[in-house]
Amino acid sequence: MSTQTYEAETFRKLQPQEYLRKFLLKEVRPDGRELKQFRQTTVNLGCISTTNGSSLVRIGNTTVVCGIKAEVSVPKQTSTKEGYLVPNVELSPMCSPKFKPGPPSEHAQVLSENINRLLKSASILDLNTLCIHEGSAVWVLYADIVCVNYDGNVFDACVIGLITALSNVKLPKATFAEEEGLVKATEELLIPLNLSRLPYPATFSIFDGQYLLVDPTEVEESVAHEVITIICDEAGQICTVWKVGGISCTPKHLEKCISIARERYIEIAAIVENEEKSNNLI
Amino acid sequence: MRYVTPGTRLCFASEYEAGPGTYEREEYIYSSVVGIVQEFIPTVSTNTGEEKKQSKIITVSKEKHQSSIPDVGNIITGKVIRMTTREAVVSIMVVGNIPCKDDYQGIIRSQDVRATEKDKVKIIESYRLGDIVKAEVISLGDARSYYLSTAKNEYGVIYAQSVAGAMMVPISWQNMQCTKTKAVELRKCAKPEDLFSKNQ
Amino acid sequence: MEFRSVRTVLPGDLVSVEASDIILGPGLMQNEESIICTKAGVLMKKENSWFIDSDQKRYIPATGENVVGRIIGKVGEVYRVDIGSAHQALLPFLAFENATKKNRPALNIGDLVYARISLANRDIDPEIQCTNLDNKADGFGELKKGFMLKCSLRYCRRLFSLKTQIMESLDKKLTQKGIEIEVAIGLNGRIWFCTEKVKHAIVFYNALKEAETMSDAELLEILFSLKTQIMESLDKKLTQKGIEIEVAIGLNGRIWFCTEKVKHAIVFYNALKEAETMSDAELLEMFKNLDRKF
Amino acid sequence: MADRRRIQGPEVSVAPIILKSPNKIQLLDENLCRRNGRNLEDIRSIYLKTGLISQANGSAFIELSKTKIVCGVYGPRQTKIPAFSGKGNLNCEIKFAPFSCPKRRPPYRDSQEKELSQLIYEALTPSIRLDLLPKSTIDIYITILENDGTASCLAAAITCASVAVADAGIEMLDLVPACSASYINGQIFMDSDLIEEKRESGSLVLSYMPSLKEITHILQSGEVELNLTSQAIEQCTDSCSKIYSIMIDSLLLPIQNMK
Amino acid sequence: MSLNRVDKRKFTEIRPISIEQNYVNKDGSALFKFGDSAVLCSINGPTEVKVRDEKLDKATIDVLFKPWIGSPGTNEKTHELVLRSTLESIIQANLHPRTLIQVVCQVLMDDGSILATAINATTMALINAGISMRDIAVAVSCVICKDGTILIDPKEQEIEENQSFHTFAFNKVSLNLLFCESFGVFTEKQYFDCYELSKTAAQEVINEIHNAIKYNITNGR
Repeated sequence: MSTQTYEAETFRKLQPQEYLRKFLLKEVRPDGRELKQFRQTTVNLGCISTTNGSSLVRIGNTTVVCGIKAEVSVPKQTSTKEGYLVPNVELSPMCSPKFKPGPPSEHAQVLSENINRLLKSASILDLNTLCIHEGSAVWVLYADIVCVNYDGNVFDACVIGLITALSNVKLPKATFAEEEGLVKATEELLIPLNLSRLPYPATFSIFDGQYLLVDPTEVEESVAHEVITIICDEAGQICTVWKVGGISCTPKHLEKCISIARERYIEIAAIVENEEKSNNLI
Repeated sequence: MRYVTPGTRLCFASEYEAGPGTYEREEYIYSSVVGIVQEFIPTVSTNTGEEKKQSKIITVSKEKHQSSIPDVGNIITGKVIRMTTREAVVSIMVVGNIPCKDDYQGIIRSQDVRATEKDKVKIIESYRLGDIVKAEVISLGDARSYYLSTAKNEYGVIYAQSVAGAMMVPISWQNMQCTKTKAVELRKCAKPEDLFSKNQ
Repeated sequence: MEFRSVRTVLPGDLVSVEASDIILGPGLMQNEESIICTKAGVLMKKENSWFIDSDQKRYIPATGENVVGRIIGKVGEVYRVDIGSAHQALLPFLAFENATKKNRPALNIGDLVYARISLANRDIDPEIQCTNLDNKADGFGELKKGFMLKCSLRYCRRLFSLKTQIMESLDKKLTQKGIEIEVAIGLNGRIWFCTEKVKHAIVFYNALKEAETMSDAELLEILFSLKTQIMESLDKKLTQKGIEIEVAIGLNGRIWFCTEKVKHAIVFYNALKEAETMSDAELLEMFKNLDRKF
Repeated sequence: MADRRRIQGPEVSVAPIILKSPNKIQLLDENLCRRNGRNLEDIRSIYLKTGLISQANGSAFIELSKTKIVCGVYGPRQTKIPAFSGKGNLNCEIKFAPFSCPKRRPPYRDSQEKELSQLIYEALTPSIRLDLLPKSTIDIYITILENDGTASCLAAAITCASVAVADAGIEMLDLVPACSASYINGQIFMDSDLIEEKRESGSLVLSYMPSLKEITHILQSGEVELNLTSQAIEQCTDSCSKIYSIMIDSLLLPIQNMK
Repeated sequence: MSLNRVDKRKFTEIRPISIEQNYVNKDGSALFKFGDSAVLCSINGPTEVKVRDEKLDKATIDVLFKPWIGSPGTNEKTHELVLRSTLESIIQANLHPRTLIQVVCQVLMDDGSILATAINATTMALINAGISMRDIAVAVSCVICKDGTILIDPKEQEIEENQSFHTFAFNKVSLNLLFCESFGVFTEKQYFDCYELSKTAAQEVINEIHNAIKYNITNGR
């Protein structure tokens, strides 16, 4: 590294906002992207063999792994056919110096909660399809999302990870043996889930009340607190709008975000489709 | 160029002296970092003109940069994060010119603010919260903090915001002026000359 | 010319001002060309001076203001003093009249002081001193005995501005009756007072509490005529009947009282208990009629 | 009590009973070849890469066929320990991803994780020059994404962490490769996977500094004859030397390619 | 407009608002009610802050959200984040560096639209505490029913059977969007319809707040 980059690094460390502002004045971002450019996104399906479905998602440096494991439990008395889908986001101290060991931070809790709300309100998976034997046994799908590298926009990575891992899930054929009260399952995993829609997200930050930054990195997130996330589905319908911090967001901004989110949907869908094709060939 | 990793045996200890990035164990010198092997003969200026025999020094230049940690004699850059009438607490952000990944804590005691009239120093007339200061590490300090000093011309505040929120420029060694309101505020300024002037 | 109220405002409201050389007081902020209210309250105006008359309970120190504080610790050469602000204030040992390294007042934890804020800066803990600008005591210093009462900042400011009037009439009316009262008004929402007899203190305390919601004129009225009379009458009525009662009110939620006869104590106890749920006005009324119960 | 800081699932859930095909898996075929074609003394092929975690000071990723481990090193940074120390402090924490094992692991820290953390700490401490880092802490965080054999996982985690420490530019005496062996029916299976591990009567994990020829840590468990142990130690040190060259490559190749 | 909501309200009508100040003995407090949904908010501060949470250029804002029944979980944590980030953009936190402004929201009764109720309660409590603010925040919720009807300020009963649920918070001065939380399945047009209707309803909330302040000033405190 030359001394030049040291100086830039020092400047960034001491004056993070000024640093970002200097780049944005030239319509470019610290990592060389344009304002409305997403980072390179890759999806890797079925990478963890101890799961029923898994996916590794990278957006630039940000990396998450989502693994889904199926277990068996008793349904609720109020809804005897419904299974469970339990999302959980882990932000370990390994993925960023921001996180400390111990119970989930507020950040991790909010990520889990928003993912749970998305799953429920957009009814992505009909929980009745997880029934093994009405009133006695249903599938529980634990969707654990582990963040490996936190470089901003982890929510997008988590949602893409979860949706693609869900579509990667294969359940065994299971039968409920009534006399023993046990569930027996075949060794082969055959049955895919039937997902009602495949929503994908796009996240934006607004900096200085004027610059709309698509897919913010950690450096950008730390100084641009106004955040907008839009999640759309394949039919162009919206599943989530989430916007916090700041007062500079106008309906015009929102319209622009929605249209970018739709373009992004097509982009992600293509990436996932490619991966699914190559995955099926193996 | 010879690239090495920690534990690579470099040479006999009798041939060279172990420099930075290496260590001596039994009769050998080993590398202790990932980097490139370098050797040099130190030049020593002798007043008498006598030839002094110097052994060659072997070093390994670091290719992976360790997050810097402050040491006595280092010049650091940091932000004033807390003040009392007796001392200013500084979050050390950059050591030399390498940023720390995680900040270290240092304090400037009132007697270390400047070299003259030490008993008349008022912390509040030397620094303000949020000021960026350049200072020297004078000791490893106590359990919590390194002890820092700005008692040299080139040390002190290098970047500050005025009460009005605008940038300030130094006009003497103890005054800075707001670029917006032209109001003068008291600071122990560093002799101007550094990276910020280039970046502005 | 006095300040006159313009209208009720909310945070974020814009104030349109034509003049260019304006003076902005508390609750107003200039943002480029416009003036923004940052508090809810009544917008007040006098010529080119504007401010918002609002209320709050949390004290924000300002240089030169008088405060009542409580010593909560000693660190090095300073006392740490709780003045109700976000940060504890520092009171140097030498910030008293005629204090030297050898001869300085010895204050203990829990003692009250009346002091002046000598340094208030957002970067550093506030500093206070017990002298005026000429290094004279001028009423500042330790507050011995007495009571401290907490109230809203706005009320303290009002009392403080009426200080001279209050003191004058207090002096006039009370000294005639042989009652002495010392008062220190802190702008930090704390009032300290001390009287010779505890019962006078109670009446004064109640009067102060009740007066909080009144206008200035009413306030003066209640403080000096009505209440002293009540106190007097209470005194008169009870002593006529040969009943003596001593009361001490602790701000820690405990009240102590002593009467000669046990049955009087019971009556007083019941009266106090009953009064707990009453409004201030009712409370005073009850005390007025206390004698009848005996 | 249910953890209110996570999304609530059902109170209890169990893995279904898997109906297995009746024929027992053979660990060795007639040529003494193991299930995946390697010999008894062979270790699985290793994929090792540095610099995966951009937020960390140093990081590494290791893959031994199915086993996948990531390690991030933070520091040296200001220690949180309130006493003055002239020597650096090392902190290791290992975590299994909830989906990393055949049975789901709840995301809380369990006793096995604590034990493994301590073992890694013991294996790495002799190799790091902590005396150069007063008042500082080095934090090593390891996540196991997929676990295919616990002893081999521990060995891989040590190897991975050692490379990550070197990647962080921290001064060390030597890199520490580690290797495991299982004793099954009086034979030594090097670097055994999960299915082999289930049949073992004991195991050995060895951490070694090849350049200094010093062992930093050795963990022997189960019942085994003495001569078999010394043979296992020998085989493990040999394997460690092989792993050592992979570690060196993973550190140097990215630099050499850059130039 | 037909009157077929459970409580005979119009579709775009908010429930009656009730505001009480100085409800508990803190630096500031307020009780805000949307019909039966009631949130009590109390403010403490600016007060001393733990060194760990200290911010050198502004006050630290800490929000606690306590649910009606049970102990707080991830849902409440999310509400806390929403409240905090909303407050951070309107409170003049830079006036009180190195201090803590603590906000505690206690749900006294939950009959739907509870987050909106909490945001409004917090606004009132901050005003009551005399915390300097650039602006104030007001919030309104709405649902889109299966048949596409938009119901403003829904009761719990109305939230259960819906296509999507939205909460909007606006600032008073420009009625710009401070916060939005929309979950479900809806179209872009439906979203902006909700946006506009909520904005209109937010104006009514502002009027109520204004009246409450006026009443308080004229009738003593």
